[in-house]
Amino acid sequence: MADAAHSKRTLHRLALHRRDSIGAAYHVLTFHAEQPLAVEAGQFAMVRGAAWGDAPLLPRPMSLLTGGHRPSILIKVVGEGTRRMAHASGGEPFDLLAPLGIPWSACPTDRTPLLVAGGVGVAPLVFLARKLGERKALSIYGGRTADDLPMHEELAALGELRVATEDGSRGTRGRVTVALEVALDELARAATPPKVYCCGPDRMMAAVAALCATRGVDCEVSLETPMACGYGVCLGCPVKKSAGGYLYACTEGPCIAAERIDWQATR
Amino acid sequence: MADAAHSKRTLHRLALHRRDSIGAAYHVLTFHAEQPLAVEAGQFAMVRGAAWGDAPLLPRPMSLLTGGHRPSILIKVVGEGTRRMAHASGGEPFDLLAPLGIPWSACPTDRTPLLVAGGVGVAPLVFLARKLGERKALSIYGGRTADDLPMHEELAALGELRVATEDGSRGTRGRVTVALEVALDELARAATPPKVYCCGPDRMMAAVAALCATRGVDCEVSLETPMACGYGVCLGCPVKKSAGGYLYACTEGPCIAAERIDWQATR
Amino acid sequence: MNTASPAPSRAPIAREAVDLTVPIGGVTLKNPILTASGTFGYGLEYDDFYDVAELGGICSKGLSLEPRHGNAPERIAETAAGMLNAIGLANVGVEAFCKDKLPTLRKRGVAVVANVFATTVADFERLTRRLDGEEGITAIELNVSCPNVDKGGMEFGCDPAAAARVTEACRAATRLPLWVKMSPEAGEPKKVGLACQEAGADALTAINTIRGLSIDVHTWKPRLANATGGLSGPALKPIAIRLVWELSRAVTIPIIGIGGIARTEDAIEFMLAGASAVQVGTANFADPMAAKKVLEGLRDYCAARGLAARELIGKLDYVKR
Amino acid sequence: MNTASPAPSRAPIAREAVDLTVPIGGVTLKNPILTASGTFGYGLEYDDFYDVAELGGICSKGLSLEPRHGNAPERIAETAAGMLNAIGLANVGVEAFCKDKLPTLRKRGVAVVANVFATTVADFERLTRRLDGEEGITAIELNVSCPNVDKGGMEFGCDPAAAARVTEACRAATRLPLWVKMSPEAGEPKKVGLACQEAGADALTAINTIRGLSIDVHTWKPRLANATGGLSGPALKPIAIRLVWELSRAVTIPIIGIGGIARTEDAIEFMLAGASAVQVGTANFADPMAAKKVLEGLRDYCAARGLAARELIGKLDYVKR
Ligand SMILES: Cc1cc2nc3c(=O)[nH]c(=O)nc-3n(C[C@H](O)[C@H](O)[C@H](O)COP(=O)(O)OP(=O)(O)OC[C@H]3O[C@@H](n4cnc5c(N)ncnc54)[C@H](O)[C@@H]3O)c2cc1C
Ligand SMILES: Cc1cc2nc3c(=O)[nH]c(=O)nc-3n(C[C@H](O)[C@H](O)[C@H](O)COP(=O)(O)OP(=O)(O)OC[C@H]3O[C@@H](n4cnc5c(N)ncnc54)[C@H](O)[C@@H]3O)c2cc1C
Ligand SMILES: Cc1cc2nc3c(=O)[nH]c(=O)nc-3n(C[C@H](O)[C@H](O)[C@H](O)COP(=O)(O)O)c2cc1C
Ligand SMILES: Cc1cc2nc3c(=O)[nH]c(=O)nc-3n(C[C@H](O)[C@H](O)[C@H](O)COP(=O)(O)O)c2cc1C
Ligand code: FES
Ligand code: FES
Repeated sequence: MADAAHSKRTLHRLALHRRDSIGAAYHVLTFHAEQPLAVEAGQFAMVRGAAWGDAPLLPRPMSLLTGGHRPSILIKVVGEGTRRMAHASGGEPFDLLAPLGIPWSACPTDRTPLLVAGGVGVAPLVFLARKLGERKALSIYGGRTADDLPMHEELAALGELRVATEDGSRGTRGRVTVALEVALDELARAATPPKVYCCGPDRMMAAVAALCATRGVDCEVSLETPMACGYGVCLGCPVKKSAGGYLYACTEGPCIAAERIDWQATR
Repeated sequence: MADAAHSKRTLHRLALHRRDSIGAAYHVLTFHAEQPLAVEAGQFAMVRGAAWGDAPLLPRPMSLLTGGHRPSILIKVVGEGTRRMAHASGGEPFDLLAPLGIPWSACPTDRTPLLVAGGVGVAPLVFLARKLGERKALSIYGGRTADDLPMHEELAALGELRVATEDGSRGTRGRVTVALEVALDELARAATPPKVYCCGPDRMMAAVAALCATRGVDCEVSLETPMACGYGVCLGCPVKKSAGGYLYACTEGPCIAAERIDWQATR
Repeated sequence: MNTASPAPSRAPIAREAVDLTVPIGGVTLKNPILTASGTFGYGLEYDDFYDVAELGGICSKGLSLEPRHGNAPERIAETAAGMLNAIGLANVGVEAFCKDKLPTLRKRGVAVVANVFATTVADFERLTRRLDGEEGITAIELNVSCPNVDKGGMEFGCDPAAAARVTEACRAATRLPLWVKMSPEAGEPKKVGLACQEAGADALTAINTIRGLSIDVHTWKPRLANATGGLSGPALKPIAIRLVWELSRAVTIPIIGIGGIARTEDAIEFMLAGASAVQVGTANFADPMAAKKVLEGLRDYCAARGLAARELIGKLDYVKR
Repeated sequence: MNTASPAPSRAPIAREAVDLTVPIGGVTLKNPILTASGTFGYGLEYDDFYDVAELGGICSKGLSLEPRHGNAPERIAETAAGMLNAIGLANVGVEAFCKDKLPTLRKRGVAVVANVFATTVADFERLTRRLDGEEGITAIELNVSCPNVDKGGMEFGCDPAAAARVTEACRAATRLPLWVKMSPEAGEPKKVGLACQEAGADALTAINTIRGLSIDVHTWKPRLANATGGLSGPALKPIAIRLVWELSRAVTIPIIGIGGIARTEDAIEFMLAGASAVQVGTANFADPMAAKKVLEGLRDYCAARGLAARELIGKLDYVKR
């Protein structure tokens, strides 16, 4: 899939086609693109309302849920930028700088794709599950409560879904790592060993990365750090490398082998 | 009318009820008020979108076109604040600090009200014409072109209207002062001498004030200056007095006897 | 990558039970939320809105010995998340203040901070002496940092020795608490603060505005008649918080923080950085209730965490790595 | 009350006929729109967007003798109409720049300004000497005003004598034009500018960022790992324009204006205030095409008024009353 990473990055002025709320905190924003947007699963866009004026100043990095004529993003309201997105109405113009970053690497045919999502981190994984199509991914999806599982229906429709919530309000009670251990145990006996794709809160990704490392399982994560530019010029998005020094999440990520990251440093 | 100036000033959070465009540059914004807004003709509101965030920072002074359950304003797009207002959609929340300022003084029964408006300055005069009701004001309305006469139909419906445009595209060609001279000549023979109420660009108000002074005609104007607070605390809205020193447009105006102003100083 | 742990807190308490009092150089304010000089008139314009006595205090418009007309218009211009002002210290003069404003304020029972301005050390001293005799003044705030006057404004506030001279002279003229208002344009703000402390200041107020210039590209003229004006509002906030932090670690007297405070969170940021109290300025323009809302939000914040307001002061959790 | 007369203009001319060239201390730039150091990478990240050779020039990320990793995350935080950054001058080092970046930039044909940073005068000199031999460098910009490093940053830029020492040492090391980047935190910016001019600077760049602090009120920690960071973006613009105006009246060498430029009007404001050229910084983040858009808008502005770009420089219409 990585070939499409060479698609020309462009600032697209797109009108909001529709906004669908999922509970109070989550929204899917779907845009209208005359020219189809060539994006790969795992890539992101820098998104900003064209009428925002001087504040909020910076665009917000958002994983793409779809590309094509109807590019879309899933947002969770956490601050001013996402609050504005959550109030946008149809027709409102947005600027999307896309496609950005390194997509998920392809899953070799001799591997079983295993998707591990946390909360809003589900977005790039839904895209991936759609791409996997016939291969029917096994997904593990965790959240604090049942309300923190936007798009769990989509994931379920695309393969097998196992849910874990911290309060037990849906699926098994506890963290995704518990469900992941079970899945890894099962797959240990399978012909095709798993390859894990993971996106969620840092603490979750660190735990998943650690578990996969112990089990000798390939693990790729999608990094989330604050970003100013999204295309490699501000140096605002460093992530500590296991080899020392920093890599930049916007150009060397967001999708990256978990082993390259120094998870101790992600506080 | 001035008694209502003692209505309690309050910051009202009102939803936009509807927005009506008049040509490209003018819009009437009508709000929905559960509690009726007690305002007098000539008073204004400080208006700000409740979701504007940190920029634009300050509210914008706007003459009220109506009060009651459907307070409304007429805006001309000149900058960022009015641009946002011109894009607002129904339901959008606005903060209106109102009622503010000194309203038009009452027109004694032994006087003929004569309204002189320029462009967007028509707003407080339409309000006044409505209040005058049966007394059927004579209005003179000027603009650069026929496109700069929003609400000319309303004025016409409320009394006699004479229009002057600089390019002659509607009514007589030239400035309002020419039409005003004619009207003053006519009224010089009438039983009830005129009282002029004027709102428009500074240069127009200065010319109208000068003409009225020469003719010994009472003239009241509605001042427009940049304002930060609108209620007398920032001292940002000084207007030079003919007696020397400054008065503050938000608390000593906006409606004020023309003779109190040093028109030389309004550059 | 931010999974940082939340700040210390205890079991929630009732809103009414929250202790909001803060000690500022000899006096105890009922709460840390004041309003800033020049943005709140003389405190008498708020009867329609709320009882200003609910606040920790109010700072008067800058008072001079004689009344001042102020600068020609335009005096204000908006900028990105901020505004420039060059009011030129228009004010009724100290006599009219004492005669016409103070008696009413006394009746209201609000803590009044008299903000004063002069072009000479002697006049600063005279002003202070004049106010010293008046009942109902909680503190005198020396504005040695006004950017909008030709003479005597920022010069005092940018030079440690000059700031100390003003403070010393006023110190001798009153037993009222003296607050000195810092200029963000001083090259060495910590030295200015220390000099004021040594000269007898009871607290530092930080910050006044920073001079800016805005130009109309259609007319090629400045948007203010005075050309430059002081920048205030949210745009300034991070700079102000940084200065409060620096000052609070340099001096031992309390700091009163100002600059772009519009919401409770802003006030808390200043307090964590080291401010014992804060002043709400430009935010009063868009919302006359702003200071009261900041106060009520602070009460909520403290109640939810079981904290007294003064437990926030200087609690920024930072160790240099 | 604003019915001010419009600025001087002649009959409109064709866009292609507009003379956008501006002379900056010995060199003539094809137009006055550059990009700011640290906000444009090494100029090689824009192939997808536009040909950077259309610009008046680009400033490299700040280069040091040795490569630098930079500060720990978080390095950036948004504030009202601005952002704080504490990148810590992460860069590939001057050798890698000359070896890996410069050859490609030379092929592009863009005017390259090498922005350099060091912690000692001797290292500033070494850097300058190293770059002096390289083809394809239009000027060297001395960053004596970086707020985000422990040593050697702003100290040089806040003290006239220290700034002069750096300039003098570098002057002796190169015949390339030397631009010195001013700190807005200097107590006496005009003195710093004059000292640099006397020490041989060909131009002054103004301004670098101002230090700010932003605190997370949930965790009580600074939002940046370095605690403070430099404030950039529109919030800063009025301060930057005021400093350009002050500097341009104090020195005779050209000024290059920076600070919050996002639109053509912003660039024009700086030029009217006295800037001979400008740099677009933070605006590149939201829109990689920002500098080009500013340039095209400037061409339109000049075409509509029949003006050459250099006719805008210092034309602020202001007489002190
Ligand atoms: C490559 C990438 C892909 C992302 N994809 C998505 C997505 O699909 N859906 C989605 O909702 N969000 C996604 N994010 C996170 C999103 O960018 C932030 O939540 C957003 O920028 C917050 O903006 P705001 O203005 O609402 O909040 P702000 O006011 O900027 O911040 C509010 C709070 O959120 C925290 N925050 C800011 N940025 C981030 C971040 N990048 N990660 C975690 N916390 C942050 C701040 O520290 C602060 O506490 C992604 C981030 C990256 C880097
Ligand atoms: C008492 C009062 C009543 C008003 N009533 C109305 C009204 O009914 N309808 C209406 O459209 N406008 C009215 N105005 C003017 C209106 O307040 C301004 O046009 C508005 O604030 C501009 O905001 P902006 O953000 O769009 O423009 P800005 O970006 O703030 O400014 C754009 C341009 O407009 C100029 N400008 C700013 N404020 C004023 C002003 N007060 N008068 C003239 N020029 C200004 C600026 O100098 C600048 O050149 C009134 C003003 C006052 C004081
Ligand atoms: C319109 C206006 C007038 C001001 N007048 C004074 C003054 O008279 N004396 C003074 O010490 N500060 C004055 N200030 C500065 C404020 O008290 C405050 O220090 C500054 O505005 C920063 O706070 P803010 O961003 O909350 O407004 C004034 C500010 C404004 C905006
Ligand atoms: C992320 C970032 C990195 C920067 N790095 C440098 C640098 O390496 N050297 C330098 O002289 N200035 C640096 N600056 C300062 C800018 O060049 C510029 O002076 C400042 O940001 C103000 O302009 P702006 O508001 O247009 O961004 C940096 C600014 C930002 C935002
Ligand atoms: S976000 Fe700017 S370099 Fe990564
Ligand atoms: S607008 Fe603030 S005093 Fe008039």
